[in-house]
Amino acid sequence: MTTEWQSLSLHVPGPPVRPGDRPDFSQMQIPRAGEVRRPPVDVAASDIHDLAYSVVRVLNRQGEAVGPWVPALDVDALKLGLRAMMKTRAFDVRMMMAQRQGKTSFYMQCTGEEAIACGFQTALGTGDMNFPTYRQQGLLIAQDWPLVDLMNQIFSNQADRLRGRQLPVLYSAREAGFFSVSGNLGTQYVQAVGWAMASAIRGDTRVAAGWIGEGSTAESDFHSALVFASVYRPPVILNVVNNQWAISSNQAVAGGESATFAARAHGYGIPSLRADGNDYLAVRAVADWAVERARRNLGPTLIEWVTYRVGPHSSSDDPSRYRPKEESDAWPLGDPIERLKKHLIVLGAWSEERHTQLQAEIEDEVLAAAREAERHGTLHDGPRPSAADMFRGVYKDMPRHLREQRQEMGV
Amino acid sequence: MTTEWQSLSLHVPGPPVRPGDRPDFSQMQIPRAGEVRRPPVDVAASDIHDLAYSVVRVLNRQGEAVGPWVPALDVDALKLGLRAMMKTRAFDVRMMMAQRQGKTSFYMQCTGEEAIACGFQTALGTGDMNFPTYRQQGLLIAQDWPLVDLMNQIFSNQADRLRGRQLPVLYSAREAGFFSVSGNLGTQYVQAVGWAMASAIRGDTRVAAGWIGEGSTAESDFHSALVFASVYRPPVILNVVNNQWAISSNQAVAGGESATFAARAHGYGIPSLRADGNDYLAVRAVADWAVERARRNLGPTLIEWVTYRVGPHSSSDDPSRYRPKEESDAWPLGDPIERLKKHLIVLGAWSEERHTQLQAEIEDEVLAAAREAERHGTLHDGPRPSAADMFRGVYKDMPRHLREQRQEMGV
Amino acid sequence: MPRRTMVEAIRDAMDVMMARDDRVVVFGEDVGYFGGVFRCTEGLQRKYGPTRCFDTPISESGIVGVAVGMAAYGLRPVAEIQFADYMYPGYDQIVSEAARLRYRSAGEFTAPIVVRMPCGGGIFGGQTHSQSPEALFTHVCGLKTVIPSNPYDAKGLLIAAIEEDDPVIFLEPKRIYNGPFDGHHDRPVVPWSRHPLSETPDGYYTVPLGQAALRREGSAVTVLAYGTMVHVAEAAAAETGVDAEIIDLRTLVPLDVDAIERSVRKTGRCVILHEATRTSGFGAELSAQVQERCFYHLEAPIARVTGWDTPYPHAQEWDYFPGPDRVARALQSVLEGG
Amino acid sequence: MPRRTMVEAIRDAMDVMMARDDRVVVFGEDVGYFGGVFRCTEGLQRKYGPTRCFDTPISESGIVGVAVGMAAYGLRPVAEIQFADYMYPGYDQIVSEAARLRYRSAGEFTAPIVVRMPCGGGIFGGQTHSQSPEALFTHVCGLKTVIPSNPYDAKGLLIAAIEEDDPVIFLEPKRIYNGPFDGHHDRPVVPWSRHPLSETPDGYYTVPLGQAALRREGSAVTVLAYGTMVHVAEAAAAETGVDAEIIDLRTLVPLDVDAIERSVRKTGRCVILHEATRTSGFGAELSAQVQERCFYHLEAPIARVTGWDTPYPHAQEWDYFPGPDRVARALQSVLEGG
Ligand SMILES: Cc1ncc(C[n+]2csc(CCOP(=O)(O)OP(=O)(O)O)c2C)c(N)n1
Ligand SMILES: Cc1ncc(C[n+]2csc(CCOP(=O)(O)OP(=O)(O)O)c2C)c(N)n1
Ligand SMILES: [Mg+2]
Ligand SMILES: [Mg+2]
Repeated sequence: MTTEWQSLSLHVPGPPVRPGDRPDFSQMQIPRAGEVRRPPVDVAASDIHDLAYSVVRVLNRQGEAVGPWVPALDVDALKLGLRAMMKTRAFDVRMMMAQRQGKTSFYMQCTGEEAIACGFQTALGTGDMNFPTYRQQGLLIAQDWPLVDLMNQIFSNQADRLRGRQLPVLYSAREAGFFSVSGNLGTQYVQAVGWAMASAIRGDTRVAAGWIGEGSTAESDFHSALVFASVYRPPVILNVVNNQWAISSNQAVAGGESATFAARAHGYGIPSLRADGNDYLAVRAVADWAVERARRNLGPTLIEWVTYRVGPHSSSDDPSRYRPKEESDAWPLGDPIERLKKHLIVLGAWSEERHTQLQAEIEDEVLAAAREAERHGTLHDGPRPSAADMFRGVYKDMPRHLREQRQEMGV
Repeated sequence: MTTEWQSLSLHVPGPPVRPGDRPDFSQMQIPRAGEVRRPPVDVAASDIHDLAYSVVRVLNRQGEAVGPWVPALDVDALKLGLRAMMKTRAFDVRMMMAQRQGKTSFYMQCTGEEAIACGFQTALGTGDMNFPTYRQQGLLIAQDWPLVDLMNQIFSNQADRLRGRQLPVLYSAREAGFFSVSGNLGTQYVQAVGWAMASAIRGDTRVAAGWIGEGSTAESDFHSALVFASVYRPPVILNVVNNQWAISSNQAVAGGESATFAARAHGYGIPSLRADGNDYLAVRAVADWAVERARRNLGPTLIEWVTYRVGPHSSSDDPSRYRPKEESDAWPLGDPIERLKKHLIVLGAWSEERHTQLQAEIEDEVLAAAREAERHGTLHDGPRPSAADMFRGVYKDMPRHLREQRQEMGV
Repeated sequence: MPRRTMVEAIRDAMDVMMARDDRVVVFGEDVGYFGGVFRCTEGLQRKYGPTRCFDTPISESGIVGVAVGMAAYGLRPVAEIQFADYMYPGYDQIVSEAARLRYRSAGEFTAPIVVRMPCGGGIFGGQTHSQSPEALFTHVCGLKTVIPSNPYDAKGLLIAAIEEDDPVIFLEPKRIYNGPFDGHHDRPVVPWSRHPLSETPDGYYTVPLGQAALRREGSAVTVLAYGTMVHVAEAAAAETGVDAEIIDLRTLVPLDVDAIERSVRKTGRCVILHEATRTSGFGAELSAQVQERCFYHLEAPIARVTGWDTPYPHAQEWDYFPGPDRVARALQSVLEGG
Repeated sequence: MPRRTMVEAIRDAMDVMMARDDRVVVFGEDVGYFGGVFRCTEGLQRKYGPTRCFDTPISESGIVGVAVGMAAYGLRPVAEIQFADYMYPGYDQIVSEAARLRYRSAGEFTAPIVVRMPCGGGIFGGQTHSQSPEALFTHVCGLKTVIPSNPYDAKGLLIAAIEEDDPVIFLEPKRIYNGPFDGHHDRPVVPWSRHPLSETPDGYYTVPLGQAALRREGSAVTVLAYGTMVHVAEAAAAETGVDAEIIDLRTLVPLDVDAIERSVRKTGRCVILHEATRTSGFGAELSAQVQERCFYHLEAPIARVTGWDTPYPHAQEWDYFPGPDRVARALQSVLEGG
């Protein structure tokens, strides 16, 4: 009976273009800034399904903040945001350079995505906990976490708070509400849900935020997280950073061709939104909305941040092998720093001169931090964590077999 | 800043009622038979989101087949369906008894759910492959697969085609398009997708069907399956049997409180439907629709079958510990056998007398099969697979260490 | 002293700890209202409420994943995996996350979780209700792996595990949940109440992790065993009359190498027992360590009596299970060696 | 004869098999257009089209899961896990499904898949790009586990693995992808082209699974090694002048016990090497088997030189790695024993 049918064939998705082709974002549907409605925080998930197929945007092309999502931020707050993003970018530039100079083995930038982490962090309070990926350094920098501390970790030097044990950029900073980053994709998304469940069990007021890349939503733990969030409704914000690429794989390979990542939440009855991740004001507004939901015991929210990974995946990667070099310039949502800068200028609170000056200040600050960090050593140079450190912290107390091994090693 | 907020609390879902309470299905929204539209098979997933929150039904209370989903089945086909369901039920009764008599260690019935597997199987063709759970014996019985063969496996006797190696009811029957059932929940859902991908890669015309319980949709592999199905659009039908219970856990514990299981497909861009699993005609019609989609290279379909697990989870379970005894009778979608019987009577093609007679015939057939199977032995009695069988089939050719172990054992 | 079955002892350990420490939460599939398919959590939800003891979705990765998050928050989660055979979807969270969190964060975050799981065969559970995956945990640094053989230990070890600041895998040999089992499946079932180690004090006490117990003194051969196999070893020794010294390891990592070394130096011979498949089973590690530490005292090859390198079969359960006859044969042949 | 790096040899094996057998399909994360993060599949998509070689979503459980389904259909999937450290989400599909399918269906269905994964350290990859999880596979019956140490073997073994009717775990020591490595990280990198075993014939040939290779004849001590550690062993033997016999196991399961037995009976001494953490590592199984099979020939305790029981650290990579100095010390001490 099956012979009457035509041969089947496999659909293998990919990006619309490859190196040598002209960048193509024609498939992206981007509403104008201010166009998307702002529902009340206690809205039913099913009443905002459309928002998973749209993009919340605040800053328009003219640099004005428009529509219902404009956050109540004064000029000082905006300047802090600009500063945080610029610092993040300068930090990335310096650390990529350090990697090329052999001061560390590995580095990962977040260039083009700065608004998301920098903006989101300002919506959180003391005691809240992020479960970040390797591309959320902005969460720390927006809090003015000491750059030297991050650099020490990147250089795996003697002052590295992680004692040289962990890959560069996989930071841990408990005081900053920054959970130890795992090298395994997706695993922490469900841990964020568990942390939030614990907060609810204890009658606390603190909330958690999970972070994942669009590529990693394919991992099992994305589903585990959504299932548990759906069932127990804990105070958690589930962030999906859709920067279009997962190493060489376009978001289509993660399912982005068939639906948005925000829409994944629908089947779990979790309210979700899609937002312009290159728009600092939209980030803050949407983050505020989701954090308020969590805080008011209204349960989880999933946010897809639409953005673009401007740099290589990591210092080991060369994106010109798999995407057009010009793709980044063609990205329709622009650059988050440029957009906020323009807004501040439109507000009359900023100028090209002050921007240039701030840029120089920040570069100095970053350079000074790098110099200080280097004094504690770099990966192959200068003081470094001891071999004995390697044996510590596997368990709270070192068990006999590790003591024996340490002796065997003679340290 | 967090002190201004009230204490959070954890939402812990459960069933609306427990033993001693009155059964309550008031939350269930059930449209009338015939009410739900039948879209064309090439409909866009996004155009049938509403169907994931409804229930496709054909047989009304009067036993009439109504609406756009009435399948083109003649009276003989309906009688075969009735027969298959009755045989499945009689088989279950006999095997539960055999378990109580110690002829096997374990048994699992599908009582109340017969229409789903029995109806679905008739929509498939030769060479198609089911990846069933332990509760899809109807797929085999609807094909007139020899009952003795199933019983031999249940009794782990000498004629057991699985050589005593596998737990009872975890059948394997390649010729019947019935993939070896795993004891691990969910794992085979993604294998069904892989099988279907292979069929598409090879330009074949065969399709696959995955099966999973609503409780098991929480497992990782449910997500893996949907991701791969979304990305490569292979010819696969993804069945979710929502029988309201997963051992003692109500479907709410799997997320059923927040959305339907059919809605899970939305975030993956996979068309999905919800259908009355106790309505043989609805099952066949919806299965036909999904199989045609697959066959026409239109990709995957997810179907949630709404039904009720009438019996205990397995022979090891006692549902009176966690749900009201009367809940089964209160189930609003009725009994699939009774409903099809009534329809045939309404059509003038059946009668109480012929039903009673058929019931008796079937019981005789099942009893005869059981007698024959018992001649090949039962778990603790009579001939059984040899100890040497235990060492075979771990690998295609027995490696040296297994040969040595077999010798060590002296077999 | 009150007598308890393993199930009762395990339940009591959780009860005691839930009462003492409100950070202790208990969850897993069917663990809440129903009390678990083996009844180990029966009554805990009623007593402590549904936010302290609850059902979870059927997602082992989720169960362990949320446990890690809760532990990082400051709770003491005790998660149940319904059967050890179903731990694999949660294995990544155990290995990559729970086991490494303290190390990779240099102690900023820790994962003091207990993951309980019934293990082992003997109940005609076939290949997916009978596994003993302990070696998959002992290879993972950062985990402690515990497996009790009797109610007294079960309660004391579980309390100690819940108090541990590192993640603990707590394996419960299901065949001895309701009575000791020496492998003579054809003999009448014996209840725990007749076994001295069913005496378990009420309230709080611990059996420290990392300490083996001497179950039988002897001078001819050392038997290393754990879980159900301790009882099989005792039966084999009694039936053969071999003067065996039986060590119940109780904790596999960290291992009580002193106890092992002391005994093997005395007896000069060693038989290692487990139910798990042989190749790369924990018996391999025991054998390697015994010969590394006691080489010059060994008079005969160390023998391993284990499950075969096949999945746990259904009909051939008793052909697979390393019962007292196989142990007896090994004792005898190790005595003849040298 | 053409010379190839490991990467080239592995790629060539897939190329040869894709050309010979159109049931062979190759997939994994970044494997399609890009050709894999280590370039092992470069050019295959261009040559065989996107339905024969393609990118997958980042889902190791999905990758192995669909591979099992495809194999059951009749294809010969070769799946890449980007790093062995990331195999854990796919472990359930490997252990519970691929490894047991033939057994539980009594041969009705089989899972002839190859799961390739880069393993081992030496590239400053830290704890999640350096692991050697071979023991987690060798404990699982139904799997074959292979790990080549040079281009000639890599190509021949991979072709044999693709032709195998049982699932094969194919571990690729990433540190030797582009050149042999003897552990002297402070010396200049050597290219494969200078190593005799980089000579790999074009086209089809196999190195049968289950056969070890003698890398160096000797009479004083047997060294059992695989992967990168074969090169470390050679360096240690050369530098100490110890008359070591070095056996490259190549396949861990099924193990070539004949080769091991023959050598240890001759030398009476044995040193076992691996990069993985020690406790319950594959070295434990080797040690157990050597003492079971060669007890009366052993003149000194068997020694294990392995990674420490810690996660693979970043800064302390060379403190962790069992380099030639540690191997040399073990050789010396085993020679002094007895
Ligand atoms: C479990 C696991 N599988 C694979 C990898 C290798 N890997 C590291 S980053 C990456 C891509 C992730 O892409 P995405 O989630 O989109 O995040 P992005 O890098 O774009 O921020 C991959 C495949 C990993 N780290 N962990
Ligand atoms: C991975 C895994 N976890 C747990 C189990 C134990 N278990 C067997 S059946 C079952 C309930 C499944 O419920 P559901 O998916 O709704 O299917 P149903 O039994 O209702 O048909 C559980 C938890 C298992 N077999 N496999
Ligand atoms: Mg990305
Ligand atoms: Mg169910």
